[in-house]
Amino acid sequence: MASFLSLRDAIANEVRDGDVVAMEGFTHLIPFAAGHEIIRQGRRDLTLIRMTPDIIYDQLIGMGCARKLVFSWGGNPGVGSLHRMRDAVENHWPHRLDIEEHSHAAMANAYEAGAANLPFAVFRGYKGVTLPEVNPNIRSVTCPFTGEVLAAVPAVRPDVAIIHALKADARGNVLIEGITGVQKEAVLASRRSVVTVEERVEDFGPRSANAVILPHWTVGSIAVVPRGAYPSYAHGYYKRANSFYQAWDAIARDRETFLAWMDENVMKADAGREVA
Amino acid sequence: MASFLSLRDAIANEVRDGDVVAMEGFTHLIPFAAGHEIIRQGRRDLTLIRMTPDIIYDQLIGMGCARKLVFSWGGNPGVGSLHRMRDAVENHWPHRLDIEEHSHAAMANAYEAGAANLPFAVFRGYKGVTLPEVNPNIRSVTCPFTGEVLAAVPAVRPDVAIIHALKADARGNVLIEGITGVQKEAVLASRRSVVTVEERVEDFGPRSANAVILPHWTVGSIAVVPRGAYPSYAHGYYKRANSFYQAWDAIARDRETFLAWMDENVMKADAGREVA
Amino acid sequence: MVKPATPTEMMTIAAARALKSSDVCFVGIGAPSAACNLARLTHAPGITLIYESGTIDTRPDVLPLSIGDGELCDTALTTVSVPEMFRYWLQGGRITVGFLGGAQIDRFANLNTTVVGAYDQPKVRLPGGGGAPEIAIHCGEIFITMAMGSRAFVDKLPFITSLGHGTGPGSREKLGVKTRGPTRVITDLCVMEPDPETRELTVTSLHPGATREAVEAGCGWTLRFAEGLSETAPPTDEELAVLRDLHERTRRAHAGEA
Amino acid sequence: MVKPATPTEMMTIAAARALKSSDVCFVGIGAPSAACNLARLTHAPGITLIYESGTIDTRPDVLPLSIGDGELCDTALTTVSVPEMFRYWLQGGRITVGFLGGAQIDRFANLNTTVVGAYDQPKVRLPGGGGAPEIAIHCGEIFITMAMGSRAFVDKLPFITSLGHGTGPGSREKLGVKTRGPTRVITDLCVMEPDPETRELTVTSLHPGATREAVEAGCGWTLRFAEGLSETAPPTDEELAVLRDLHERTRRAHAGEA
Repeated sequence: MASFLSLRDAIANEVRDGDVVAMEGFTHLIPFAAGHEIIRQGRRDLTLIRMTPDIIYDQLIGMGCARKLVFSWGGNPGVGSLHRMRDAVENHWPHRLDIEEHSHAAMANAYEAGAANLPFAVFRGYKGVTLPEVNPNIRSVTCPFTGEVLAAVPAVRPDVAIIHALKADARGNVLIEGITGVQKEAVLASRRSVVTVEERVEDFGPRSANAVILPHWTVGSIAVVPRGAYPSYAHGYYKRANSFYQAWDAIARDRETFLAWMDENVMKADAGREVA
Repeated sequence: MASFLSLRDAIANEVRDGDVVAMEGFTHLIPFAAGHEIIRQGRRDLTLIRMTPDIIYDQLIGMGCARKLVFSWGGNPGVGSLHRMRDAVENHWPHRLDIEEHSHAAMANAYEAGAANLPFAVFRGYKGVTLPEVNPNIRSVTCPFTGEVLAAVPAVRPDVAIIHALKADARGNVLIEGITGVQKEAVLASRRSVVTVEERVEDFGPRSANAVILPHWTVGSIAVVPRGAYPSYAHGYYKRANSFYQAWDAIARDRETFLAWMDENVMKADAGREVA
Repeated sequence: MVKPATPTEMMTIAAARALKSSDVCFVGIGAPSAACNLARLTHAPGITLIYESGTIDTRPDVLPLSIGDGELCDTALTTVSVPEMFRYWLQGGRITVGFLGGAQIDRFANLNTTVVGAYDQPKVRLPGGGGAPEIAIHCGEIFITMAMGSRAFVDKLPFITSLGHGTGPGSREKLGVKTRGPTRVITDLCVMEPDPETRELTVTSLHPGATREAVEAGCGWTLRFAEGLSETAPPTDEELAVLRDLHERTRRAHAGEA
Repeated sequence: MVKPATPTEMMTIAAARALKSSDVCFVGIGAPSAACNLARLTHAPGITLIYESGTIDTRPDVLPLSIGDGELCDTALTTVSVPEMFRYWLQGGRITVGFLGGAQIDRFANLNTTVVGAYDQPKVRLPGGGGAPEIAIHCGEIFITMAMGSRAFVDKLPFITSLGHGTGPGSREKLGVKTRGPTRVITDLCVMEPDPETRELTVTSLHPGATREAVEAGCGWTLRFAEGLSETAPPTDEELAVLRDLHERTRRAHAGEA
């Protein structure tokens, strides 16, 4: 059942040290404000799941929140490396980071299977590649009708999903539009959830009969955080700050500049007041 | 690649004797006009797939078009039996009808697997029931991670899917809204397709970013058939003729009244001109 | 004065009373649909109604004739595809109460809606399972509504379409099913609940005017009655008025369609 | 006069030329995105561009920086969820051309975008596979765009992220893969195609001004040249003008964002 809380309370209530956390948003609607609040609250030993780790996971990893990363593409889109993630994997800074690596298809299917309450996902994939040799969670099943062997991965079932959405209505129903990614699946696959939204409205009003909506009884804590996806974007609200993504390369390349930036722009910020 | 044709040509081009045909529409958007044209063209030996056979399959079966029926619920919704279907199963009139019976969950998953180009679908179901004893296409797979045994059914891969949709644009993209059922899956799972639409527009204009649309390159023949779903309905165009569904019970109960009604209302009608 | 309740109205009202405002219901056509909407229009305004056509949190003004009438979509929070409905919502374990009915039921609340006679040589071919086989195992609990009669309440089912309590204690558990299964059967004469120990359906409440004898006559097995057998509270004027209004609106709406 | 094409521009233009108006392309960020949009704005106006973020038939006015920029969604026919994109559209076999690139490629056009050095003790941790492992097997054919260099075109990959022609003839078939795999590798200096018999990448066309020696120097294995080696037609003024306009619009649009 959805309850409206401050971002600080929402994160404090739903996210605990050692949790398996999925923060989703496929380029669009990445929950930056919520991620920053997790950093401020000093959560530790998180298993972070995300198809495309992006800057927000670079920040969480660099600030020492993560014990393990489950992912399928870890880069700064269109720019280059995630330097904090690389530093953790290559040099164990600030500490060792375990990784479980998949393909996008595997993770998308694993979220879908989690939402569908299945223990595993089946798909055609991972043919002729090395990843199954280094990831014991890539297995196979045989079609009982054709004998074909298909790839199988465990369903993703996080402790908590964190997403940013466009609107919540008074009852706590949540609307997502545009590039919807795997956010609906992430929430439905998780035990608990935090949803930040651009705005709270009394009623969604006229909309597509098939609008992507999470009913209030599937959602945990909701926090109203305008610009909560920045420097990612919110369809119809503000654009992706592509220049910030480019600027991040220089900020994150060096440990000291990274820590200074985080201190100034995240640690000193209040929950809900996000930096530009 | 979509081409716009008359209903007569669309059915003549895409539907052949002996085909496996899926006509979908979950209460909403049932392709009645297309079904009537199949009857007029005298197609035979069809394997008819449909979750909820409804009146249109009662008519196809009663007119001798079907050799086999694959289904999960065969009734007149809210009214009672499909008398022509029952007469075929119970008394082999007008001839023997083979059946392959599933649950809704199985068929919905089987269409989804077909659209996803998988050979089979996995789901949790069919526990403690008799159907697996009489349907050899209900099998199982074992989760390679948890050891749990789950139900498996073959993917649905029809020769041709037939659906009714709201609009096609000039390029042949097809818009569906409201209760979308399994129509998108049916088309994507099939080798060929016939789509009847309420109207052809130059462009869909403003719409949800996530509107349910079949791109033109996934669609075969398109025929513009206003009221082509009647007595089913088209969201935003006309309502379901519930009273016709109720009247059908008396029409279909008896072989002679059925044949007379079909002769008068279907066989003598032109393609595209549907009866009220 | 208000015309007294018919047995069918009593069944619908008794079913409605069992629903809570916090419930998420998978609704079937007929008595379940009437019961769920009656609950929504009386004591359970927050109830979430889901029909298998994909409509989520729908608030129809009139009762649908089919599971996918336009009214359901027009008044829904949103409408999802049928594969999504069965994967994310039903199998996802998000439904608290599922409604089922059937042509036949046995003492363990297993249901048959498939066939009477041999499967390959049916005496009566029924519509089949539809959503029932998976509704029966994925919803938190199941309410069954059925009118009594000895051809419906039978000693042995020729075909099990959906699982109730199987062959008794432990049946569901052995199959790995974690939901509660049928917790009440609401008939036109009484309410039955599975005995906590034997899982056999036991009459716990007689509707006003219904006798033990009538109930026994409408059942093909030797029916047990609970020790603390009670009488169902008679319909209130409000319950009857709201239900009859709903049916009257429905009758008028459907008559106006052609 | 028009400034002559840079090697990167030549690579983009050569890739664009290989696309047809009837193609349905799975587009990656960078050179593939530029090539696909250049094709759309020149000889292939009907081309369907799909980005893995779910945007189908998108017509961006400026190039996206990421796979999911708002511009892609705003101009798309429709946008689907990411699970649907990978299930119905990619695995569904509905894509005719997929674009891939990578940090490293071998003579059979297998790609590495995962790691240099040991997987557990990486020298360089690369971004990983993303969509590539399944793009490589589900699209009708694969075009690869990569700038040449002996650290990129290597004799042996430390890690195979996505399948090309495996270890040569029959590799894909043995794995049950029915698509054609990489049919051309478009570099900044030349175009390579797999030899019809050996499946080994063979230079079929040199870009204007590129020499055999330069191409050989940019490759870590002994590179074969086709018998009928041709020269890539130089960029037309239109191709260059449209491409540069696109990049200029893109530069201005992204600079204006903060």
